[in-house]
Parts: sequence; structure tokens; C-alpha cells
Amino acid sequence: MYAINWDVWLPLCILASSLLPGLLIFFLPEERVVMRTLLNLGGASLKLVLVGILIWGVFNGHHYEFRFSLLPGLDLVLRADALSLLFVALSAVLWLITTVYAIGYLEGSPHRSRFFGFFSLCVTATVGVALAGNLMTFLLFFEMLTLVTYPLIVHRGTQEARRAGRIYLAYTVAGGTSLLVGTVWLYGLAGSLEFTSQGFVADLVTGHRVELVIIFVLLIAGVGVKAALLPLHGWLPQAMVAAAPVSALLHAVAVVKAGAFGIVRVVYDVYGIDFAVSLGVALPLAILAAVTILYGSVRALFQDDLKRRLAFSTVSQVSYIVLGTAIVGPVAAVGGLVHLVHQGVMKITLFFCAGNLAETLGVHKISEMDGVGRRMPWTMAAFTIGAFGMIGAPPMAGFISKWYLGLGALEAGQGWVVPVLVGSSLLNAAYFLPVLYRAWFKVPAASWPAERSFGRVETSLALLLPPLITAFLSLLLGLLASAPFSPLQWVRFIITLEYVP
Amino acid sequence: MLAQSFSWQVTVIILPLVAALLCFMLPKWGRWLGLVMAFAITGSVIVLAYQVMNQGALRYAVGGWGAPLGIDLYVDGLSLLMLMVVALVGLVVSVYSMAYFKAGKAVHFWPLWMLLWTAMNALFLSADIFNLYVTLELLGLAAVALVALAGGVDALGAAMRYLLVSLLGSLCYLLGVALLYHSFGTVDIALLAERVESTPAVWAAMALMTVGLLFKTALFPLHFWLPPAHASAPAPVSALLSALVVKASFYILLRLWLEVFSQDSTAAAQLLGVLGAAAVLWGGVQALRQTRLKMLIAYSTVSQIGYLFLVFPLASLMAWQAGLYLLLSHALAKAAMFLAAGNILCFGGHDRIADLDRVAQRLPLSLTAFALAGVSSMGLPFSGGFIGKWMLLDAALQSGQWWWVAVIIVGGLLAAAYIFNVIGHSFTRAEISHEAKPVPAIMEWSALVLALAAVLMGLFASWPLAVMDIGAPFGGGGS
Amino acid sequence: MSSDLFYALTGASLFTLGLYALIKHAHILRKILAINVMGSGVFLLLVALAAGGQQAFDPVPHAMVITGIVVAISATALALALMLRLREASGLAVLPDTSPEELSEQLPEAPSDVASKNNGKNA
Amino acid sequence: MNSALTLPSLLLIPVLPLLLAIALMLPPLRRFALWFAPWAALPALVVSLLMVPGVSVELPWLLFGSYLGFDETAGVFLFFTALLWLVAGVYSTGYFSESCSRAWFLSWFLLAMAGNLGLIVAQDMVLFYTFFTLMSFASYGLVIFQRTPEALRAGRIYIILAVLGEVMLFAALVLAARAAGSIEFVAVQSALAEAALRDWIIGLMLLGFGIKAGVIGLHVWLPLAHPVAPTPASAVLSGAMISAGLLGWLRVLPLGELALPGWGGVVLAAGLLAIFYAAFVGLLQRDAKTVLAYSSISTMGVMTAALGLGFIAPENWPLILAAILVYALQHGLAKAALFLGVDMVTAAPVSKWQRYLLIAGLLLPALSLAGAPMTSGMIAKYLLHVQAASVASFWAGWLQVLLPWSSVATCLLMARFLYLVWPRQRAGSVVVVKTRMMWLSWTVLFMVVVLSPGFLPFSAAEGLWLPEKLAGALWPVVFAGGLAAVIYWLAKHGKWPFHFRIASGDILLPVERVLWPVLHAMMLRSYRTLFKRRFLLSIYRRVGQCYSGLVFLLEAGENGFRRWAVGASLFLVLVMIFMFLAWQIIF
Repeated sequence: MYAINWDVWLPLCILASSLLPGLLIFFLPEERVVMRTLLNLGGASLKLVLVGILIWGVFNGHHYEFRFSLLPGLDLVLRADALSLLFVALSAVLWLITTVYAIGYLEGSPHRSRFFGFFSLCVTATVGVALAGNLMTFLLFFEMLTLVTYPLIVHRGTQEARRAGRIYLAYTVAGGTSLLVGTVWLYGLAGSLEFTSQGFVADLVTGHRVELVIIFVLLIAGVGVKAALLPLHGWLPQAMVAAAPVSALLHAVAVVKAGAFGIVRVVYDVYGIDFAVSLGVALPLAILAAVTILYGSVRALFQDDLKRRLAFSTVSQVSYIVLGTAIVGPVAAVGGLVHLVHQGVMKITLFFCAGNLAETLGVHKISEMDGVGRRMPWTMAAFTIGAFGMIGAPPMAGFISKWYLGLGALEAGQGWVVPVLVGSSLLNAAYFLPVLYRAWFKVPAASWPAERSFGRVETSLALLLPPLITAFLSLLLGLLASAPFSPLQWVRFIITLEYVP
Repeated sequence: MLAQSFSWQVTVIILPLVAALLCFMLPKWGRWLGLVMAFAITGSVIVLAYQVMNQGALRYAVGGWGAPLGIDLYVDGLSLLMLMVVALVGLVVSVYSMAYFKAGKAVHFWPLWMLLWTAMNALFLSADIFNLYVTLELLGLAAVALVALAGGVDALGAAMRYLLVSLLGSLCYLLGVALLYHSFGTVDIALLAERVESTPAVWAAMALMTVGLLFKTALFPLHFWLPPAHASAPAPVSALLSALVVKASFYILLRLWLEVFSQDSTAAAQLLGVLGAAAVLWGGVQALRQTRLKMLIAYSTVSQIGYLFLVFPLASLMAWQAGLYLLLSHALAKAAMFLAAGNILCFGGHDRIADLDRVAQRLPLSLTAFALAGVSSMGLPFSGGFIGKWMLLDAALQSGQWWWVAVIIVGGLLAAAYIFNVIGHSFTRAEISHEAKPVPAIMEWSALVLALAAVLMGLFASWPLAVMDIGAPFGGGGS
Repeated sequence: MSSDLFYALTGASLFTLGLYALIKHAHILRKILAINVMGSGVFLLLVALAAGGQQAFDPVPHAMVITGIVVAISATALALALMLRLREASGLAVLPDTSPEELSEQLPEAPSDVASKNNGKNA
Repeated sequence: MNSALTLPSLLLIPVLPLLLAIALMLPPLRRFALWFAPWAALPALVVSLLMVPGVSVELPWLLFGSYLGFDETAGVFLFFTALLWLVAGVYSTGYFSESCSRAWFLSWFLLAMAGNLGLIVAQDMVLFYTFFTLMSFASYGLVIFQRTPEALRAGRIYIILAVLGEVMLFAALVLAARAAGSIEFVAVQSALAEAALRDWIIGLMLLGFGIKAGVIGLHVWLPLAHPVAPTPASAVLSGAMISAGLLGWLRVLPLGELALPGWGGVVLAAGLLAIFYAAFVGLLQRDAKTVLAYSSISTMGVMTAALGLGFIAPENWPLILAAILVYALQHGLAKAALFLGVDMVTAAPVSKWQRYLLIAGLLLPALSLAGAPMTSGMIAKYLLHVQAASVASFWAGWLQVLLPWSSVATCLLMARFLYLVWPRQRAGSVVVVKTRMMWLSWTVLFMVVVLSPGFLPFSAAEGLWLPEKLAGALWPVVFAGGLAAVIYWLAKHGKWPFHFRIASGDILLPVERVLWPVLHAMMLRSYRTLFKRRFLLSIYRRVGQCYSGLVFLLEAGENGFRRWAVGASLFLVLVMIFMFLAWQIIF
């Protein structure tokens, strides 16, 4: 009995491990720093431990599922399957790191209780998205994510921040609506929304092909807003005005990832890749992703603001995941899914570093970065690793994804993908290498825009350690890609489930 | 049909009436009496609910007379839910009002409010259309008096107009009652439902009663009286009016359409839907343009009422349930919004949206209440509004009338736009500190409790939906 | 034409007349009077139609009318009280958002400053 | 060497320089690491000498499962590459006077070394590519080390081409891995023969590695980058890293598997063109290191041509491979010896006596490059010549004819080089302090160059030292020497009629001056028209106009509704409409 209980409640506990600290933090007075830090880190660590137990359990054949009736015939389902574990583990690990970073970053700034409260809620929603066992639950947490991220984006309260928040909402709420309509419609047709590996639509719906295509478009448009697919990406570069930990969260841990994850869910577990192909929607999606990849990179090329450049880079990189998903075939799918993890780790490194530059030196623009590598060698070393990862240079994590994508595309007979990958790599190099050049090889200016001194180290340790850890991770994930329990191995395991009946 | 020795139906009507009298006669004790009685009424509603859930729909003939001569009190799932939401909102508003009204106005507020409660409880329990008229009129008068409580030209003018609207609407309704009674010799809804047939008198009655009730429900384009009235009333009154009073006339409309006019009046139903759609859009756009918080909330009510009318053209079981669910969650959310707005007004002395930054950051609980209620209004999860919207969308898609889907979506987006327009201001960095009056914690928490209730409606939908089915109020209108 | 029908038609006419006056006149007192006229019309109709029924004697309509009259009286009282308060506060017994033309039409003695005040509010 | 030591020793080859590079970056370890850094290539050298070829170990966790191994090809490459890195490393301790810039230099140097040594022992494409990338990017730091405008320009050109090469290789390797279903070299080489996209793969490989190997057309970075780098870096760039591209070809191209005359012809022709074109342009240079760089391009041309021969005649491939290996070996050693010598000649503290000795010492590697008798260069040329003669093909015939003339070209280049470094020039830019280490390293290298013919296994077997063969190798040297003397005499007396020069980077210049600015302007312009405000602004404005109209409508509408007469009339109208609708139902 005891064991069965845990199988039900563990997913909920994982949710609660960030929800409850978040709610408690809201009520903490501003000056109770220690208590707040304790709650933050305690929640994050607890979540990590619980996720560890979950992974161990799933690996040992436990079936974790929490079910709660929401409407007659529609349940709120939290379930731990292999795919959700990938995302849960990613967000749990990165959340802990980001929390440390955020504590360091926001030291002494106003409204910290509010910030960390929403911060925790944001991760709760992300974990909910990850653990969602049906489209309804996914939708619920997806929308919740929209709402709790908004306060983080506008946290600084400046005019630009509010504008960014408005744009963010305009996009995401519209996207959420599209998702809602698609979901309701699909529910009307299929009568169920339960995620099933290889999709449930094909089994439950006969005929209605036109409707199913429209629903697919609605669903993909809904999640695609967060994944910043091409015509829907406008909010992401705007949202870079938010504080660095928020950007990290947006780009690497939560929002964008939730969107990409949603696309994976819709394609694999709602429609099923084979059925999506037979509907003729997979190839257009792949092409859209490819266009986004190139478009984002081209835009990034022309940005002088560092975070803006990184934001456009995200637009481009996230579409790798979509591309891998939309190409039929296990190898490409491995490439796409593993990029979910890899992109997260690499991009979070870059944003941490950008935040360090801004916080320590007041450097926001690339044109101000001359010689910054001498002043902050550790930060820039981490940045360099992240940038090379984005370019896809071996042995960084980005290379692993790119390799699998290329290989998978060839396997699926979609040779056109290889030039896209090559072009993207070139563009990535074109916009990252000049930054590195400036940072390492140019002579620093006489003074920095707004320098703060931290004694012997280049910046505070809470700011320095997170990017170093994630940079190390992005190196390690590539270098030891074939080690047991590496994301790559885990993704291969997931894909076996998806492709082998 | 036998008279029971003791009826909880009667109790829930008598208790507030007694309370009103007591409050009137003992003005000094008004506040405490009101509060105690609010708890008592809520308790008796709970008991009644328990009874109904165990025994199914109940009919009680007052004094043992029975229809057609006597007064019947009928309670099924629909009326029970209405009673309960009135009790919940009423209780919280009572607690809020304890702190809100200072000596002078409290004297007037408590008797009027208890009278309003009496009228509402009686209305939801009435089983015949004439009784509905009386309670409706009583409700209107109490509501008008409450609006006038605020004093000042704006409030008085708005109250006056509200009164005229109310009277005009009820007179039309009464005319309809006369026509129906003439045709079928009864005013009991159940009997009418059995006897009704299509005659010119019925359609005239239908038109008169429907439009009369639309007027009181403030459906576009007859909404013009609502924003000034709701915006100029004191905060607890606004909450009551927006959350409950407009719903009462809608409730009558729903009953009539479900039982009496249920035969295939599709064109009229479509017209109701069109008006509802227009209300959703017009109210939303107008809300977007407002510079005052309370006006914004009032226009939001105009918009939200529109949703309720989208169920008429759909006319499936799911649609009715969706409508009712939207009604309930709107009641909770809108009350929370007005209470939160009241807090902000009380704290900062104004409700200009553009200057909210000075205020809102220092009232985090009220702001949270507003935001959560806003989430429900937008129909985003987790909230009752989401569940209602989900079911409404489902019903619309299943009936193949996809154009309502477009309306629902645009309405939701408009709601998001105007709600976030407010919330966005509260994040602005406020450099200028502001002279402010402290707000009692109980007022902040009241707003929050209602907002949380609206949110919880989104998590525990099965229970209200099960209650809704008691006595199958939608059975006749079902697909 | 039976007398019942005559009464019924008279009731309907009263209702319509009242409605017209309610819409047309700006002064609140006239509106209140109009409402009362409408009410009388409805009561007349109710009684007349009841009498036309098959039953010789039906007490229900009478009970209804009596109840209705009680309601009408209290409503009128409330309306009059409100009107006085409004006049006290604003100096005019008209609804807000009344256009100046209507004002000048209905209340020749209306001071121009009130009209302009209303005008300003509209803008 | 037993198998238990295989894995650690193979791993040590790239890992030791990597670890030292990291240690150099950490301030507490820097002093310590500076001691060991110059010697980082020593284990590799030891392995190359002691390890028995034919071992391979798997590293299952690394990347996609990687293989390290040691075979004959690796042995030759590892030997001269490690030797060069070792010598250059030791040389650098004297070259850089202050420890700060030495540490900075050595960290790049070690990273590039790790890449270069690692790729030699890599036995699969991905690991090879990984080390190749490391080497490519780390070399950038070496190229721009001096931070002069020329260095920065060279660096820019280099990095652009390197990145291009990287992505082409990526595409090629992915295609190859797909075709082979494996990333092991052995599997890939054989699978490539039947691959559907074979021509794409081969083409991309040739281009991708060709950038590093200085294939004609892609060679433009070489004459820019090699001269501007610090001398020890130039030595390894020109001697070792240039061969990495060649090794890439040898590893993945389906050489010896099947005959591809088409590719063979193209490659051979490109090689021949490179030999003479580079020599011609090189002769017009005025900087000694630039001349050496062009000489490298020219020599790589020979090897490219040999590769083309391999495409044409797969059955001869083992022998052609041997020729290429010898060529690469002798070129690497000789070229490095020349590069290291340049600065020692021109630098101030070297005494006059030493300088003349040095000149004499430079002459020998130069002659080796030219394939003069009794040098390893002669062996290489001879081996290649034999193979060219044995293949009956149009292009092979040309190779056979032109090979001696390539010696003439090289010889002329060397004459030009020696002329340029002649001690009358005193414009040494580098101040050398610790000459002892530089002398030591240079001398070691010189000795290896001198002795190399002795330990190459071919000389005795082929009877190379017979007089007629020696004569065959001698005439180009004599001819070129004579020609050079004549030209020198003419020029000295002002009778040399040709006075034009081609700036280093030759065909790059039109691209850089014309094509790139035009392209750049076009890109910027199209970007601006697409994404800048003007376009969006017009939309906003139009929307704004509509919006203000709408606002008016909304305001007027709502004010209208508020008027009692309007509102109540609407009420009446609605009653009518509902009655009308009901009427419709009934009748």
C-alpha cells in the first residue's frame, strides 16, 4: 500500500516542492533574506532529490501517475513517462543553478519576495507542463506558465520592461487561445486527450482529415508562440529587457522549452509522427523550423545588444528541436530531443555570462565588450564554451544534437536539412566569433560603463559559479555523450519507445 | 406537497428578512447583527444544500396552500447553486462591509443589504412567475437604494436611471405575466410548462418578458445604465450588484426559456446569442478604453454578461451547464474585483488606472485578488472561468456553430488586454511616495478569499456540475 | 367588442402612452408619473383579462393587482425620494447624460450653466 | 609496449597538452605549468618511436563511442608532428622574453598541439573532427598573436576560411557517417565506394580539408598567416598543421578502394597548378617567411597531385601512400627548420660567425625541400616519380613530366628565400634573449633533417644512391641555381626587366577589395529594408488611423446609449424584434 501511495503522490510532491516555497515566499517580508534563500534553495534541492527518485523509479519499472477529475471525462493527469522525465530533470537541475544565480543577481534589489515567489511558480508550471499526462493538463500548466512569467518580465517596472511584458502577453495569450481552441476541438472529435506514445488521434478519429489539419495548425501555433517559431517569435527579443536570471529562465529552463516540448508532445503523443506524416503536416513544420533557424541567425547577426543577439540565437536554436521532431525517423528525433537539454544548458550559460557582464561592468552592448576577457576571464571562458556549443563545434553539446539532426535528416531522405544546418552553423559562427574576438583579443577601454568591485574575484561567487557549472556541463554533455544516463542515452531510450511499437 | 413542520427554504427567506428588520430597528447594533445573521443565513443555506443533495429537488408549499393559489418554494440544483453563491459572496461582502462602512452609512447599508438578500433568496426559490415579479421588484428597489447610498450627483443620477430601468423592465415582465396567466390560467412555472402552446399571447409575453429581463440584466445594447450605477456605488454594493443582482434577472430568463419558452424559438435564441456576442465585444472594447478602475470592472461585467447569452443558441445540456458555470465563477470573480478596487480606492483615494503604481504595490493582497479574479475573467487556468469557457467552446464546436467560438476567443483576448492593462501599471517603479490611508487587513483578505474561490472553481468543477443536475433543470432544454 | 376586451385594450393603450411619456420627457417627475400610468395599464389589463376567463370568479388576478399596487407605491416613493435628493445635489431633476436640446425643450427655465455643465460632461 | 599501456599512452598524447593548457590559464599553477609546457609533445614523440603499429582501443563513453589507435600512417605523422611541436615548444622558451606573453602564447600553442596530436591518433571521424576543430580554432590565437594590423587581417581571413572548412567537413562527415552507418575510418573508407552521395562527400572532404592543406584557390590564408605568427608557431603551422589536412584526406577518402579518374584528374591538375602558381607568386615576394609559405603551398601541390594519382590508380595506392608519407615527413621537418632559422639569422644578439653558420645550415633543409641528391626530399620525389611513371593516364603523364620542374620551382623559391635572409639585412624585429634553447632546438631539428635519409627504409632497396639517379635529382638543382645566379647578377646590375610584384594573398585581393564590400553593402541594405522601422511604421500609422476612427465610433456610440431616450427606444425596438421573430415561428 505504502509503495502504491508514493507512486501516486510523487508527481504531486515534485510540483509542490516549488509551489509551496513559492507561496510562502510571497508572504515573507523583504528583509528576511536568509529565510527566503533557505526556502528557495531548499525547494530546489528537494525537487532535485525527488526527481532523482522519480528517475530511479521509472528506470525500475514504477508507474507514477496522479489523477484528479477536473470535469466529467477529463482528468488532471500528472504522469512520469520517459519524455517528461527528460524535461523535468532538465528544469530541476537548471532551476537550482538559476536560483543560486538569481539570489546573487538580485542581491539588494527591491521586491525580491515577489520575484522569487513568481520564480518558483514559474518552475512549478514548467514541471506541470513536463509531467502533464494529457493535453488538458498540459494546457492548464502551459497557460499558468504564461501568467506567472509575466511578473518576472515586468519585474523591473521600467517603461521598456512593461512594453516587453505587454508584447509577451499579446503573443502568449493569443497563442494560449489558439491552443485552447485546438484542444477543445480535438476533444470534441476524439473524446480523449490522453497522451499516448505514437499518438491517440489516429486510433480515435476516423475521417475528419481537414479538421485534424486545422487542429494541428492551431495546436502548433499555440505552443509555437512559446517556442518562438517564425511568425510568432516577436516577443522573445523584446523580453530580453528582463533581468538575466529571468532571461535564463525564459530561454533555457521554462518558457521556450515548454513550447518546444509542447511541439514534441503534439507531434509524437497526440498525433503520432506517422499519422502527422500521412496528414501531410510534418514536412511543412520541418520547413518552417528550418526557415526559423536561418531567420533567427540572420537577425542575430545584426544586433549590437548582447542579450538581443542571444535572444535571436534562441529563436534559431529552439527550432532545431522542432526540426528534429518534424523529421520522420528515430535518429533525427534523438537530435531534436537531445537539443532540448543541450540548448538549455548552453543558452543558460550564455545568459548568465551576459548577466554577469551587465551586473559587474555595466556592459550591455557588444561594442562595449572590448577586452572584457581580461577583466572577467572566467565568465568569458564560460561564454566561449557556450558560444562554441551554439556553433556546433565538437566536442560541445551542440555538436551532438547537430550531428544527430544531420544524420537523421539523411536517414529520412530529407537531404535539404544538411545545408540548413551548415548555414546555421556558419551564421552562428558569424555572430558569436566576433563577440569572442572582441572579448579576448581587443584592448579594453579605459573604463567600464558601470563597474562594481568584488575584491579578488572578478564578480560575486553566486554569479560566477552557475555559468561555470553550466559551461562545464555543456562541455561534459558533449564529451561524454555516450555515457550511461547521459541525456543522449536517455533520449535514445525515449525514442525507442516512440518508434518501436 | 404536504407542509412540513419546518422548512429550510422558508428559513433562508425569513432569516434575512428578520435581519433587515432588526438592523433597521437597532441601527446601533446593525453591523454586528448583520454579520451574525449573514453567518446564520449561510449556515441555513448549507443545511438546505445538504438536504437537497440527499433528497433531490424539493418543492414546499407555504402554508400548505399549494399551486395555483398558494406560494410554492421550489429548489433544484440550479436554484441551490444560485443560493449558495449568493450566500458565499454575501457572507464575504458582509465581513468586508464590517470594516468598510463607518457609522453613518452602515445604518442604511445593513437593512438594505439584508433586504436585498431576502429578495434574492426568495427569487431563487420562487416557483411561479408572479412571485418572481414581486421578488424582482423588491430586489430592484433595494439595489437602487444601495446605489444611492454613496450620495453625490453621480451616484444619485445613476441610481435614478437604474430605478427607471428596473421599473420599466419589471412592468414589461408583469405585462407578460398577465398575458400568460390569461392564456393558461396559472403562474406556476411547472404547470405553465405543461400547458404552454404557441399562441400570439405567448409570443407577445415572451418578447415582453425577455426584453424586460434583458434590460435588467444589462445586455448590450441595454447596458448603458449599468456602468455608471456599478461604478458609482460603494465597493461592497458594486460587488453585490455586479456579482449577484444582474444574475437574478438572468436566472429568471433562464428558467423561463428552459421551461416555458423552450419550444423551438431558434431565431429569437440566435438573436439573444448575437446580442450576447455584441455585448462581449462592445463591453470588452469599452473596458479597454476606461481610465477609471471601477468603470473598467463595470464594463467587464457588461462583457461577461454577454457570454451567458451565448448559451441560448447552443441550447445543449453542456451549453447550459457552461453558462451557469460562467455565471457562478463570474459572480465570485467580479465580487473579488470590486472589493479589491474598493481597497485600492480606499487606500489611495482614487482609482485612476494610470496612477495605480503608487498604490497597487503597497496592497499586494488586493492586487493578487484582482489578478486572480482577472485570470478567471479571461478564462485562463486555473479558474472557474476557464472551465466555463472550455465547456462553452466544446458546446459551440459540437453544435457546429463555430462563429461563437470566434466571439469567445476575441472576448477572452479583450479581457486579457484590459486586465493586464491594470496589472501592468502596478509593476511600474513608483518614485513618488504617496499619502495613503491604511486598509484593514480584513478587507484585503475578503477580496482574496473570493478570488481564491473563483480559482478553486477551476479545480473542483465536478462537484458544482453534479449539483447542477439535481432535479434536472436543464433536462428540458437538453439535446 | 366585449367590455373585457375594451378594458384590455385601454390597459394596453395606457401602457403604451406611459411608455411614450417615459421615453420622451426629461423631467424625472414626469417619468415617475409615466411609470405609474404604465403600471395602471398593466393592472387594468390583468383584471380585464382575468374577467374574460371561463371561470366566473378568479381571485388570483386581484391578489396580483393588490400586490402590484403595493409594489408600485413603494417604488414611487423611492423614486420621489431619489428625485428630491438628486435635485438637491445637482439642482436639476433630470437624468445625467441628457442632451441640452432635450433640456431646453422640456425645461424652458433651465439655467444655461447647467446645460453647459452637462455638455462638458458629455465631451 | 604492452596493451595495458596502450590506452593511457594514447590518451596522454592529446590530454597532456590540454591539461597543461588549462594549468597555464590558472594563475596558481601557471609557474609550474610554464616549466613543463614546452615539453608537452614529448610523450607523443616517445609513443611514435616505441609503439608497435596496429593497435586500436575503444572509448565507449566519449562522444558517440570513439576509437584511438596507432597505425603506420599515424606513426609517420605522429613522429614528425610531435617532433616539430617539441622543437617549436622548446624554441619558444627562448623566443619570448617575458613570461606573461609566453604563457599566453603557450596556452594557444598547447591547445593547437593537443588538437594536432590528437587527430593523428583518432581512429574515427568524430574524434578526428573534434581534434581538428580544436586545432583550427586554437591556431587563430597563434596567427593573431602579434596584434599587428597584418596579423589581425590574416586572422580574419584565416578564421573565415577555417569556419567554412569546419562546416563543409561537418556536412561531409555526416553524409559519410550516414553512408557507412559507422564513424570508424576503416568502415567509412570502404563504404564510401558505394555511397549514393559519394561525389558530394568526396568534394566536400577535398574542400574542407583542402583549406587546411592549402589547396590552390583555398590557400590564400597561408601566405598571410604564416609570416605574421610568432616564429615557433609559423614552424608548426607550416610544418605540421598543414599536413593535418592531408591526413584527413588519407583517413576518409576512399583511396585504394576504387578508381575515380574524374576526381583524380581534377585533384591532380589542381596539385600541378598549385606547384607552379605558388612558386611563381612566391618568387615575387619580399618577405622571407612569405616565400616559405608559398613554398609550402607549392609542396602541398605535389602531395595533392600524388593524391590525385591515388584516385586514378587505386592498385598503386600503398606505394603512393608511402611516397606521400615520406614527402609529408621531409617537408614538415625541412620547412620547420627553415622557419626556425629565419629569426635566428635576423635577430640581433647572434654573432656574425654564428650567422654564417646558420645560413649554411639553412641551405641544407632548402636543398632537401628541392629534392637535391642525398636528401630525404630526393627520396620522396623519386618514389612519386616512379608511381607517376607506372600509371598510364593523361594527367599522370603530365605529373611525370612536371615533377622535376617542380624541383626547379622549389629550388628557385629557396634561392629567393636565401637571398632574402642574407645577413646584410639587419631589420630584426624580435629581441631574442635566451638563445641557448633556440640553438638547441634548431640544431636538433637540423640534425634530424640531415640524418633523415638514413633512417628512411626506402633508400637502399631502391638503389637510390646510384649515380644516374643522383644525376636525375641533381640537374634541377643545378639548373635552378644557375638561373638564380643569372637573375641575381642581372638584378644587381639593373638589367632585370621585370619589376612587378603580387602582394601576398594573391587572389584574395580582388575578393577582399571588391566582392566583399559589395556583398556586405547589399546584405546590410536588404536587412535594413526588411527589418528596420520604416516598413513597420507605415503599418502602425495606418492601423493608428483606423484606430482613431474606431475610438470616435466607440465614444459616440456609448454616449448615445447613455442618453435615456436612445436607450429606452432601443428597448422598444428590441421588444418589437422579438415579437417579430416569435411571429415568424408561429406563422
